[in-house]
Amino acid sequence: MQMWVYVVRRAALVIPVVIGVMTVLFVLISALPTVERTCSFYHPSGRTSPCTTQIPCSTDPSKLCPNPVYQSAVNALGLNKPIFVQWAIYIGNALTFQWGYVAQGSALGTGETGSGLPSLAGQSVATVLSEFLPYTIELALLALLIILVVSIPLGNLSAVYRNRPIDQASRVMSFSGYALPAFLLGSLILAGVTFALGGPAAPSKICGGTSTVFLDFYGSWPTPPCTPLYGTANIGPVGYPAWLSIGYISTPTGFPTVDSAIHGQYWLALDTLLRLVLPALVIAYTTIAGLLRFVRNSMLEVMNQDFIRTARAKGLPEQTVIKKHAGRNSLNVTITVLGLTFAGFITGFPVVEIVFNLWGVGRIYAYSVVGGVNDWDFGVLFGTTLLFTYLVVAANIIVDIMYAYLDPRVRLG
Amino acid sequence: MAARYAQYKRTWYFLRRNTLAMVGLAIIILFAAAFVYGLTYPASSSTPVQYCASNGPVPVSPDNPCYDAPYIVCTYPSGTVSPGPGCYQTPPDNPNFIAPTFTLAHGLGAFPFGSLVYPSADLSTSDPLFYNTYTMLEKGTVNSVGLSVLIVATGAGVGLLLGALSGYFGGWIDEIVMRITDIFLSIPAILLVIAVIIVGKSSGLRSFDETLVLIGIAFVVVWWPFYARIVRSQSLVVREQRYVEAAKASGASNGRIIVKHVVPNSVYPVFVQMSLDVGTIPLLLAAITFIGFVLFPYPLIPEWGSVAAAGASILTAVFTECGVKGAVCAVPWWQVAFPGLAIFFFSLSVNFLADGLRDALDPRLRR
Amino acid sequence: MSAAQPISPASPAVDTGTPAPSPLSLPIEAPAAAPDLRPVVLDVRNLVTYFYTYDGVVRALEGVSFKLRRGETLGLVGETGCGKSVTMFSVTRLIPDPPGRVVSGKVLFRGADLLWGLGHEARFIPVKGTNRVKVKRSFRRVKAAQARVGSVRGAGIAMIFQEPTQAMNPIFAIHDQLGEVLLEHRGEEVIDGLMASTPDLPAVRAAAEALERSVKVSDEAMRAAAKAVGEAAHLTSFGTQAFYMARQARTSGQGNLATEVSRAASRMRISGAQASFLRGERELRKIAREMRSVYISEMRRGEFERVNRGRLGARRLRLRLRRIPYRLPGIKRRVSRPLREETFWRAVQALEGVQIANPVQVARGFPHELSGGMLQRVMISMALACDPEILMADEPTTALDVTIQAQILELMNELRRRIGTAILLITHDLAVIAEVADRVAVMYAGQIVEMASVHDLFTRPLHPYTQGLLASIPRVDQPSKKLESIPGSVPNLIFPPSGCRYHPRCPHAMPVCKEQRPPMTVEGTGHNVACFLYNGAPVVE
Amino acid sequence: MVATPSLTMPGGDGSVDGERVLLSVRNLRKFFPIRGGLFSSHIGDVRAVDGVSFTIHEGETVGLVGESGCGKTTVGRLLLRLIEPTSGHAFYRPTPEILQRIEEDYREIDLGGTPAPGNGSARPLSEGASKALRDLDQIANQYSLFRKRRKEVKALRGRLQIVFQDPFSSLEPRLMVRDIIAEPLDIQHVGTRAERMHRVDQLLQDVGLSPEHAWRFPHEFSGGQRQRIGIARALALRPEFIVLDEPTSALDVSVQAQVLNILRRLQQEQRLAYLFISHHLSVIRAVSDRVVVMYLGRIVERAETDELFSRPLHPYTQALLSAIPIPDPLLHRERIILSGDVPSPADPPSGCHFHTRCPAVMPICSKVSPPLAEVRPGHWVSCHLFPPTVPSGAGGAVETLEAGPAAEPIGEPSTAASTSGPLPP
Repeated sequence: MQMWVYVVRRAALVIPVVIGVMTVLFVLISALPTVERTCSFYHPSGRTSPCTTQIPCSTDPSKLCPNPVYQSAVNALGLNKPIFVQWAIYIGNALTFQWGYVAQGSALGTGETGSGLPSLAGQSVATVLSEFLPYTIELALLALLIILVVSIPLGNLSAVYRNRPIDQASRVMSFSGYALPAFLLGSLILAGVTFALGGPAAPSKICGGTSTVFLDFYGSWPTPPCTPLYGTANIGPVGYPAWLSIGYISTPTGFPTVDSAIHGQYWLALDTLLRLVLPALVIAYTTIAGLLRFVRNSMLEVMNQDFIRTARAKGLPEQTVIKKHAGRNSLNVTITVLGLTFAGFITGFPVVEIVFNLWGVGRIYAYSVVGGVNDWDFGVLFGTTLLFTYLVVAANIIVDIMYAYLDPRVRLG
Repeated sequence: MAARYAQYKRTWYFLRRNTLAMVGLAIIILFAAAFVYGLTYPASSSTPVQYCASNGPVPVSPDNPCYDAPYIVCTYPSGTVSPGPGCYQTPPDNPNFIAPTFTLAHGLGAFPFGSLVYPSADLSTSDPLFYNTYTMLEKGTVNSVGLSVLIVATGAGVGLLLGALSGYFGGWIDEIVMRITDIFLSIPAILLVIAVIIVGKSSGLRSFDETLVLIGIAFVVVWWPFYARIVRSQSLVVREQRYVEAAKASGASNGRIIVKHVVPNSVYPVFVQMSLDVGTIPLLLAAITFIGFVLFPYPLIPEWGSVAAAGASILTAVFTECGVKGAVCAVPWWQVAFPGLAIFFFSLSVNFLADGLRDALDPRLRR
Repeated sequence: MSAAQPISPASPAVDTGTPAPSPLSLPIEAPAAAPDLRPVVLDVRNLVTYFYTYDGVVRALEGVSFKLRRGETLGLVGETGCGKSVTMFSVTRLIPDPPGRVVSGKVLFRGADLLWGLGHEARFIPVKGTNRVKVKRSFRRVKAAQARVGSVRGAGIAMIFQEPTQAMNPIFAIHDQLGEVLLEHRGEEVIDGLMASTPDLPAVRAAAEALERSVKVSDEAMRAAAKAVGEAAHLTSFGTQAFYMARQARTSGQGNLATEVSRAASRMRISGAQASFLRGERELRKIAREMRSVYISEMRRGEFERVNRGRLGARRLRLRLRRIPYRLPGIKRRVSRPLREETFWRAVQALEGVQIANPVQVARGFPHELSGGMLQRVMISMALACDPEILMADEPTTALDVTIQAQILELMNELRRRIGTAILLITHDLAVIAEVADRVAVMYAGQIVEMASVHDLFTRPLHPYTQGLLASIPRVDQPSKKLESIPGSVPNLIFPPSGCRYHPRCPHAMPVCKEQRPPMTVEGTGHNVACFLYNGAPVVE
Repeated sequence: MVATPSLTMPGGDGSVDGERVLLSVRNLRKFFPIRGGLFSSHIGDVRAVDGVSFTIHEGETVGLVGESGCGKTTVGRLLLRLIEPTSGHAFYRPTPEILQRIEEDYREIDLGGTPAPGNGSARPLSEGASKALRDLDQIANQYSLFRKRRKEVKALRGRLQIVFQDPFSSLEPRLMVRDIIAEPLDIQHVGTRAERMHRVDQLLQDVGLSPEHAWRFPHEFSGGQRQRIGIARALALRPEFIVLDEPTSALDVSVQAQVLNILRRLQQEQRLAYLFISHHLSVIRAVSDRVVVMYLGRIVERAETDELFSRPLHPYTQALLSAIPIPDPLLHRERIILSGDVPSPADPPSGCHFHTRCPAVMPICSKVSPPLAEVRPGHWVSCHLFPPTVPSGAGGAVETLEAGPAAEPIGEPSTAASTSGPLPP
């Protein structure tokens, strides 16, 4: 079977999965009370939310609601049509990124997130997420890099030097990674670094001034006095995170470091990148934990195979036997497992972004579920869930293709 | 039977040679003991209960001595006094309040100790509930461990059934089940759990017990696909075995083969996975609470995850406060430390044991 | 010996366990009557290998001794679990360790003892109350020993295995797996040949035209012409390449062959970077070779040459560091192209050697695309790539169909005639032995019970076990309705029978068989047997 | 290409004396679909078993021999309905007159040239043929194993049993021997538990093991003993027919003899019929009364054992015989070495499947697939070298010759042309 056939088929397999995911979400959504649905999934004007005034309508949706906004919402979502029509409508919306709008009542809507984030009420969920996605992607890429660089060599080593100190060390590492909650690890590292550099109150090492060491690691952006862009309010349209009240620059790519570099603010770029290192480490640590044992065990399995014996019998040096013959074979397993754990990997983002006070999709998600019943923002909530699912699916496709590339049995299968 | 016994002995032999597994086993036994003892505590109910000066329940009331015990007031060098989370002082008007000069004995709850405060996860609520460490740990053990075990058992049951069916029959059944697992596996766990719980809550299930049920349902929904996958791969192997064919040749029905051959052969890996997951669930609960989602209604019923998460968020708050204003204030680290350690050790021990089991049961991995 | 006794060379129990002083341990050799003058290439002296398992110590090999002379084929035959394969893997230190361990013995190859330093590698601690023995290995020493023995594998002692489909790495192409052997053991010569090649294009062009003309004539003509092309290019492998290009041209029937060939020749020029890369590669091979000779001299002189090892290691390290830039993916591919092509065509040549009809396709293919028979041919070509002194074949035809088996056996016979390496053929099939081997050693429960020339063994089998074995073979060439069989089954080697290990199944068992182990005695020229029924002179060195 | 050699043949071989026919396998086919391409559509078939016909009588041993991938194992599993056939019948205990009817029907069908099931019609159905078809169908409903309902099958399971090759994967490692052997009895609810246990002991003794072995686990036994346990399990329901699927291939020679002798003893005691599947011609010769040689899913030769081994006719059989190494260094024979590998059954060669490796290949071989015809009494060969000469009592053979081309459409319509024309693409 040619490669492209394989790729196309693998991609085709995604369709049912994606549809299925949407269906699951649809089932959940349609279990919501009517008003919650209308608040966040349909927004006629794009500015004001129908919910705040129309709560009474929710008490019994069947009764014709006087409010035209509410009524039009019901029509637009097809709430008065048979269920499968509603389903079709939802699928359509989900595929076309019409994921609803930030509700006014929610924390995001009122801007009571305590993070300087202005009220996003009425903004389209997709837009908000798209603005924050690049931050998360940067973090993810860094974390993935760390994961691959650490887990594969370490796993192989601990298989080769089985039950010797290095194996034990990696074992302890992986278990502690399993057992340490990400938020705990994060706060500990944060606290540790802070105190190592002179405690929370000590002045910043990077830019001095009133900023503190703690703030050098806390948050996506340096605090105002350090920002070379400070005061340059006349640059470009809104795009550079406006809620950091430090002026405006254009963001061609949306990726903070890249943009800063583009604007020639290399120091800012570096600073932004440095702020990603600790969180990336935290995420990587927890993911590596899951990966390490698999790598080791698969390596052990491969080392028992006949062809390893053959390689030795051919008189190849042990290094070649391990690196080439065993390593390449166990790499397949590693990649597959990485694909499987990707969902878990992504799940780590909300927590870490909260701990380190980073901008990103995860943090927005956290804000959408914060607080009590009336603070929830269903649009953002389900929108983020969709987004993350898309990411996972995409990752799995990539993994499978890589696998096929690495293993001729699959490629030519 | 002697031979069967010998098999167990063999497994036990390999397990015993694995130091980490033994350590894990020991800790687990401790937790089990704590669990059993914790059951003797009054069942958690929706009526506000607090554990403050004593280990026994005391009704909440404004005139209760340690009602306003929390850590709300902050002193700054300037001498100005302003409220802010994470800093504390001894309120002069409260004789019962013991300043948290912390000793190990306190931490272990060796005697009543009112001021180690574990606030409600919901920081917005003005009147948090207080536990001393000891109580928190006891009730935490009951709730966390009990919940995890229940969830995992259910999930494993569902997965075992579906996995065996799909693996054994293959064909379209397999296709369907596997696609469904794909779907559920590609939705990140925490997000799905929260979605389910939120839907449940917004349709009115908000009491403590209802929440527990909701959590259970949510996690089972998330968890069964893993088991289905495992069991399926196992039963794919078993299905090809000659002895299954022999059973067919003498007229065994599919049901019989599944019950007698497929399921028993899938039990070990499932068991290993279960023990891993039991350790994972408190972590997820913690994460959920940490990002600010109010899992349990007020009053907070101690569950390691939520307590630790609440503590951690206070920790961060303290850092920002002190960091920015350069205030002199101690860090209420114990609010994270104890529940965190509980989670850590529980999960760690469980993992040790599970890994030891895997090695002992899988001849390839034996040392 | 009582099974409860802990088995370890350290403990006194060994003296009963490993038969150091017992007559059996004396090496076997044909008596002076008809001395076999061919030099001995492999001399195995009372090899003892145990497996330290949960259930106890499996005494897999108990004092196995034999000699292998140049150019002869020694058949090692016996039932499953008699230790044929264990013998082979013990000799080359390839038994899985843990649980297996060569406990004692000597394996002399090129005057070097492959098992040197065995005593220091591990300590044996019997577990009280069980018949388990705990083995504490010295990781460093085991690694060193592996490296030493590794230096004779492949080039000195080559091996082919039972399951060709599992013995090949599934994710690398055939030419890759075959080429790496060539590079490992013949690297310098390959690279020299490559760097010496300076194609003078006019000559190549002329030869290529000749080749184009020959395409219509015949295969032989094509070969000759292609050879000429190779000479013109000063690179034999280029001749092979040209030949297959010509074949391609003939089948497709189009394309102007001459220009293609000369274009290929012009592409052969080696750029400066490539040249320096090749020099570095060559240096690495050279160091590897010297390292091997150091190992061998270690085993010969019986002492650890720390100095030389260190010197070579340092050199290699420096070289590796200098060559880091070449490791970068993009660069590496470009720089190593000539070497890769060279090895590919060398691999093709090697495949031609084992009569594979379409070597180019096979070389490009992956293991799972080839049939078992084809893979076994590839394995053989891999084993013989750098003509080893000894070829060990572990059940080379068991996994194959009858007709394919016939092909492989034919091939092995043919190669044997051509190359004349000594072959140790391990099989459970006496018929195969009868077809291929010169001498036979019959093994039972980890010991050699009879050793004779093929003719003697089949005409005059002495040991009851051999007799039973021969009687129980169903013959396709004569109708036999009632089959003979040996009662009982192979003993459990954790608790091997006392005395002669065959006595529980032996029809002629005598009381003495229970008590003591029969010594190896000489019964006629080169015919030795270990059985109390015969009282010839004990075998002497 | 052409799937079907002539369907016509006397039940089993004319030479069989009054033994009752136990199983008459007719034109058995099993195609495994190959899926591939973008939408994993059905792009071809692995013709594992392609029109195989033979007969098994009570208390006899039929040897089924061939190289790996020739479909011999598939035949065995088909007969036990472990997998369902694509087409064909296996008539169970047909009475002589029924057998007669079957004969005539098939002859009619041959002449009428109906399409074999699953293939497009090449010619309009002749009157007689259609009638015969109907009659055959009716008989099949009553006698064919493959038409049995589930209930009947379960009842029948006891009568037909199987012993597998691999003595290690054929016994459930978790169960004790007594449970393994008693399993068929449990399934069929035979007797009380005590009776079953008693039966187990008795079975163990039958296969030369002792009752205390019942309390052990499989991993405590050697290969030979495991194989005996397998046999005991097969015997548990008192079968009359056992498929022996390479029962000794995994065993040592010294033990193999033990197992074979046990099998023979049991056959004499219990009047069992065996289908002995193996790739060891020598073993086949030792045990079987009649031998069927298969190559790529088709029967190439079929005869009495001694006849076959003393006078092998088909080039493949000859090559097979000469390829077997003989444990006798003195004996030096001229051996036929076949070139190349067995072609994949996914796309078998056109015409005679063997022509790619055949030393005596003729032009016709690659075009027409030779019919299986009786060239000597009871000696059936499918090869163009041997035009059937013997006008045997059952005149099937002669008609076969004529019916050869006529029978082409049965296989595939396309090759009807190919018989006279060029190679089909």
